[in-house]
Amino acid sequence: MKYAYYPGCSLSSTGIEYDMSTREIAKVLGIELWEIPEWNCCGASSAHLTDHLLALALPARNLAIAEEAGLDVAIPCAACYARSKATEVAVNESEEMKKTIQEVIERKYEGKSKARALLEIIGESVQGDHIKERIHILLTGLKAACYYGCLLVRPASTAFDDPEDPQSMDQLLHLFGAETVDWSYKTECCGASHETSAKPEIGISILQKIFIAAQNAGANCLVTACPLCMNNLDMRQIEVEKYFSTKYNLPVFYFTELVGLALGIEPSKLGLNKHFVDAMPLVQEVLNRKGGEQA
Amino acid sequence: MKRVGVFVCHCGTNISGTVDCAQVAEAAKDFPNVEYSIDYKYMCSEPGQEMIKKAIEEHKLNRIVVASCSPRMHEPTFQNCVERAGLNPYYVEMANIREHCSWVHPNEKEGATEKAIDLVRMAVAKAVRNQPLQKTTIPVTDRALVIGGGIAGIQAALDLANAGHVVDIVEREPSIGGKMAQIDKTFPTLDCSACILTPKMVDAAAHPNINLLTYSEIEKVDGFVGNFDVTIRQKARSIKMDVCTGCGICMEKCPVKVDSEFELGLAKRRAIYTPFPQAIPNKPVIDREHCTYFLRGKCGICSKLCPAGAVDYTQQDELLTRRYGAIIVATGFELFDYSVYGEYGYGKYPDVITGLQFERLINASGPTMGKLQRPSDKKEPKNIVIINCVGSRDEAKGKSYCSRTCCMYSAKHASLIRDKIKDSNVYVFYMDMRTPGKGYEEFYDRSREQYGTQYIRGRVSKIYPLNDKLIVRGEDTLLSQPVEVEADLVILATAMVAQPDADKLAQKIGIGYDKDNFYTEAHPKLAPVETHTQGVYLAGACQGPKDIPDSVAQASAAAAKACGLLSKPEILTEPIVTEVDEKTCAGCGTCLLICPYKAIDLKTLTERIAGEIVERKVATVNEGLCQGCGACTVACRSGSIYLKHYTDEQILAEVNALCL
Amino acid sequence: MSSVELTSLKAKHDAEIQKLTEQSGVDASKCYQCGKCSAGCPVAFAMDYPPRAIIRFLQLGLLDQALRSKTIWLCAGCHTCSVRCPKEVDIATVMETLRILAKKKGYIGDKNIDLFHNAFLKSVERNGRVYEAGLVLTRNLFGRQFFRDTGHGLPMVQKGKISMLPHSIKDNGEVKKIFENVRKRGGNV
Amino acid sequence: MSVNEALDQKTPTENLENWQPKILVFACNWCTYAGADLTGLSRLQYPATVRILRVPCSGRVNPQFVIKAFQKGVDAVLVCGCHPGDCHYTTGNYFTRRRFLLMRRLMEYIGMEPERLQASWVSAAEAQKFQQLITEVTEQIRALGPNRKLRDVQWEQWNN
Repeated sequence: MKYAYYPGCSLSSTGIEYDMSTREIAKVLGIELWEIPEWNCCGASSAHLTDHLLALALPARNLAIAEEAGLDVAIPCAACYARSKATEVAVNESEEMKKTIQEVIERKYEGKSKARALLEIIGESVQGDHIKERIHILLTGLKAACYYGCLLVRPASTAFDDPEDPQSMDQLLHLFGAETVDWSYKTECCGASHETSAKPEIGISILQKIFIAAQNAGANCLVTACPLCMNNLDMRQIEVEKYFSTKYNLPVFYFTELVGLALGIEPSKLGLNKHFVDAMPLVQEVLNRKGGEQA
Repeated sequence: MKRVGVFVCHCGTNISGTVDCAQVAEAAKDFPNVEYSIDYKYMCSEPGQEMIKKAIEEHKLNRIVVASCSPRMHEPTFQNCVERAGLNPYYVEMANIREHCSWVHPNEKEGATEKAIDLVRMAVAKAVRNQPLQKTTIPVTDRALVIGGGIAGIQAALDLANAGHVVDIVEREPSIGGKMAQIDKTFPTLDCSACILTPKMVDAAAHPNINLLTYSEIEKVDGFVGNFDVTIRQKARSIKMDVCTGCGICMEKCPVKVDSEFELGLAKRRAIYTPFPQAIPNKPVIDREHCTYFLRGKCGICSKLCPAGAVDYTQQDELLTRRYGAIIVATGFELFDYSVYGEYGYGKYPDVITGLQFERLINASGPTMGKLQRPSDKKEPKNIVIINCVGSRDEAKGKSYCSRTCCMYSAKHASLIRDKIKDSNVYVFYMDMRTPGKGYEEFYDRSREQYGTQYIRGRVSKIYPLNDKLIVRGEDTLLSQPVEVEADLVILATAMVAQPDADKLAQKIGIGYDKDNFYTEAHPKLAPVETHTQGVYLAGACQGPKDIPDSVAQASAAAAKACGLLSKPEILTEPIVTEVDEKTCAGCGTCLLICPYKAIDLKTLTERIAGEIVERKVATVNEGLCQGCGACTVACRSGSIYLKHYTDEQILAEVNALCL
Repeated sequence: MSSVELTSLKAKHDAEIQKLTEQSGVDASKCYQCGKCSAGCPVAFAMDYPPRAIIRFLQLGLLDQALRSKTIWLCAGCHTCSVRCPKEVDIATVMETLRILAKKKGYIGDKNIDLFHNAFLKSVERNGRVYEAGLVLTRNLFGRQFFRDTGHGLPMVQKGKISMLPHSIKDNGEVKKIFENVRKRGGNV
Repeated sequence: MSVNEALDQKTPTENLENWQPKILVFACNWCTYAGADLTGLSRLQYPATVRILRVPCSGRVNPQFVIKAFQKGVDAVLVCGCHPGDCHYTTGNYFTRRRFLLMRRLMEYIGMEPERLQASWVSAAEAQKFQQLITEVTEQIRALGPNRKLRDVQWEQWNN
């Protein structure tokens, strides 16, 4: 399968390990990623709060380039995905909007190239028996709380998974031998939009609830599909711990990192050493089990 | 010779204020066949009707046109009037110059008068072509069918039986009783539900005029008012009903345990079972889907143990066809499946239960013997949340309507909980409290004042487990603040919905249903228990959400309507039906496919043509079934089927008259 | 507490609210004020009015109150409210539309949030992409929160997560053009 | 004399200014006829251009009636009945809907403005809808002018 690849701004900086791991596992899984040349920022999460048209036009340019190449777009970042999807839907719903957008971006975009979440694409690519041969390490011992975040499966009308209790990431991880916990914060917002902007005090109490819920559910790590969530859960975890004088010690992974680990890719190539909450002890634990439980 | 009389009504000033009635009457004099024309202040009044009768005699009129209000208002009045003057009532034709003219064109006097003249001309043209029609009679079978053995069905059957009519109750479960049998107490009196229901069940079973057909379903309904031929499937019970004594040994010894439908999954039953101890008939049935004997051909314990030898594994479903004069549909409701709500845990949290499950939990004969304990760990709950409108008033995931009963039963649940557990706290999340019933508001007051129930106005957004609690998040909209309750048990007041197969039964009987599959009444105000199919009546929640008092009242109303039908040996039928011109009918059968009432059939004619005897098929109309819609007349390629009183000739005459 | 005179309000704001309804495609009159939105809102605790109340303002014609609220600036856009609304009112989109309108009218409910988004879009217009280090710096300077996040800054650089140079696309003419075209159409960017 | 001249004779141009369309409404007894009654009871006003003809069901309307009406010089025909799914006779209006589409095609085929034949669903409760419907259709037909296509006068001309 070939996709146009839209990494988005975060994946070249704060979310670099998401980018690294995505490219690595794509190679192994036989997914060809063609990075959209000269892609631009999709505007998330500022444009849609400033001007409706700008918010639709910015992602449209990227989609237009992909459409020219005849490809659907694979988007790892949940926020970029949500904004791009909104554009795709708007163009398909209204001829008038399609015309306006084409005039604004001065390119042709007919709404044929679809914005697709990386999680969905990876989930599809591992269906079938062939995947069994590719698994090097079973992720036994991982008890993951899958955190989908708010933007990946909303709005409900266009979502690829259930907005209240999504399962795609859980199923993906089960396939690679990890356990996932049943918890009710899968799609609760982490407040990332406030974290990155200017309201840290709002974020802290939201984050606290998520950490407690994951702990109570018996998880030993969090898994996410969004660089904003990652930043928030990983970078700010220590801050939240300090604020409430407690310890959560919950490493946070991108789902792509765990898939990469299971596929036998070296942890440093996946960027697993770049986390704020040290993920390596848990990774090491999994790797040490390798001897007994190699797939 | 057609002699038409035209009578133009002023309706006080209702018509004459806009339409120049004298001018209309004058213009009518020039219409073909009009012999007499006059205007008058109130045609429907006694002197007005006298005037018509007199004119008929004096001018030998044989067609009457009344230009006045809507025929939906006074057509029967004028039909009776001419009938008294010795004319066929179908010789009357009306021109609606009030609702369709003077009232809608008050500022266009000229236009309105011109229009009134047109309308009278059309009516005259049609009246001239009106044929005398006779109402015919059809016999009525004095036997009623009640479908559904819940409280509505039982009540309707008892009323009919007491009036001297034979009634069959068809109930698909092994016992009659319905949902009311599962309920613990009833609002607003807190009567024990079983204490008031079971005597009625016994009465129904013992009544000489009532036959119970339990574990049976409707297979097919043919026929028409007074003469419905209904095929009933009596499912194989695997028990010889006439031999079984109901001792219950079989049920004690059966090794199979499955979730009890009656206890809503809160307890187990055996594969041979009665749904509940007071079941009527109190004789078991074998659930063949789960019985080891039927699954693997082994076991047979019940058969070995039965002292009466009543177990019969070889029984087959039996089909029974009977003729009924009237049908009362009382199939009740189901509960909304709340597992569509991800925010309420998709039905995965054991301590989130429905209101009906709560009824079983608090019931002295229920799975916990009336001890209120939560399903997960059998602990006594201290903080209980009740959520109203789950599935009701929710266009997104549920039903748009209000289920009418939940506000009240939630208030009842709150009171019952506090009765049982004195130190408990009950929170009810509601959106609007709806208590329009006798004693209902007072009952709600008591639940707050006497039982200390905390009412919070707001819809719950999410329930999630935290340790062994359930966190319930809502907004107190009166406080404008989000609130959380750490609950031990959550009770959902789930919506009342139509039976899952309500539409299929409706299609079998030939009655209408709405977007939510509730059966539609003939008129929401004036014919609330009738259906559009004559002789079929509605009782209880199959027509829409209802509480017990309303269901019982409607059941008695339906029974009264059915009595009215059954107490006469025959009934008159509307003569506006279709008729086939057998000379030209080609017997193609297109009309059979079009007719929504299955009123048309093919019959074989034997004719002598050029000395030879030939057989050919022609369509024939069953006048008892035909409702006079006329759909077939348009579909007929040779124009061989026509609707009386609305023939092509009559309608075309009106069209022609309009354009003169 | 002064009372609100409803009749004149309605006349005054009817047209504007009608326009708002058209822009957002959301009919506030469908709302029956159950509060499910506010109960599920992750930031409701920080808001001056719960989201439900914002919809109520629109129903009554209290447009100014809605536009001057902090709520519309604090909305995180997570769409939990919209997904759960029993009347299918897309509350999140209403918030978005109100915020765009408020900005146009110069009602800035939260200066820091506004500064951040302005700086963000400026960065996009200049570089075609977002330059995160620059963004943090600008925000802190303008927001007078000079030392925020400095604790994270160094490890970020060490881990190769923030580069000190702006990322940009080679020829940013196209993106600049998009901004210009939006402005030509009356966009407030 | 050409057909158009003949028509002009019958409807002289000076009269066209005061010309009012004549619209025939086939109304089913259960929904639309009752809806029109309710329009009157509610005293909602609409132009006096329509004549309502009562039929038991919109499914009773034979395309022949429509053609006849146009031949006789009616300017527009409206077929009205219960909303789909609400037919008093369960399925009658479904047939109407299908027949109407065919008739509309026929109108287009013979070059008649399709606006002259309309179908609408008006329930017994929709007085306002009925009022709006009649007002709108009247406006449309006023703009189109008199029906000249199928009128008998044409046939008369050819027959001569």
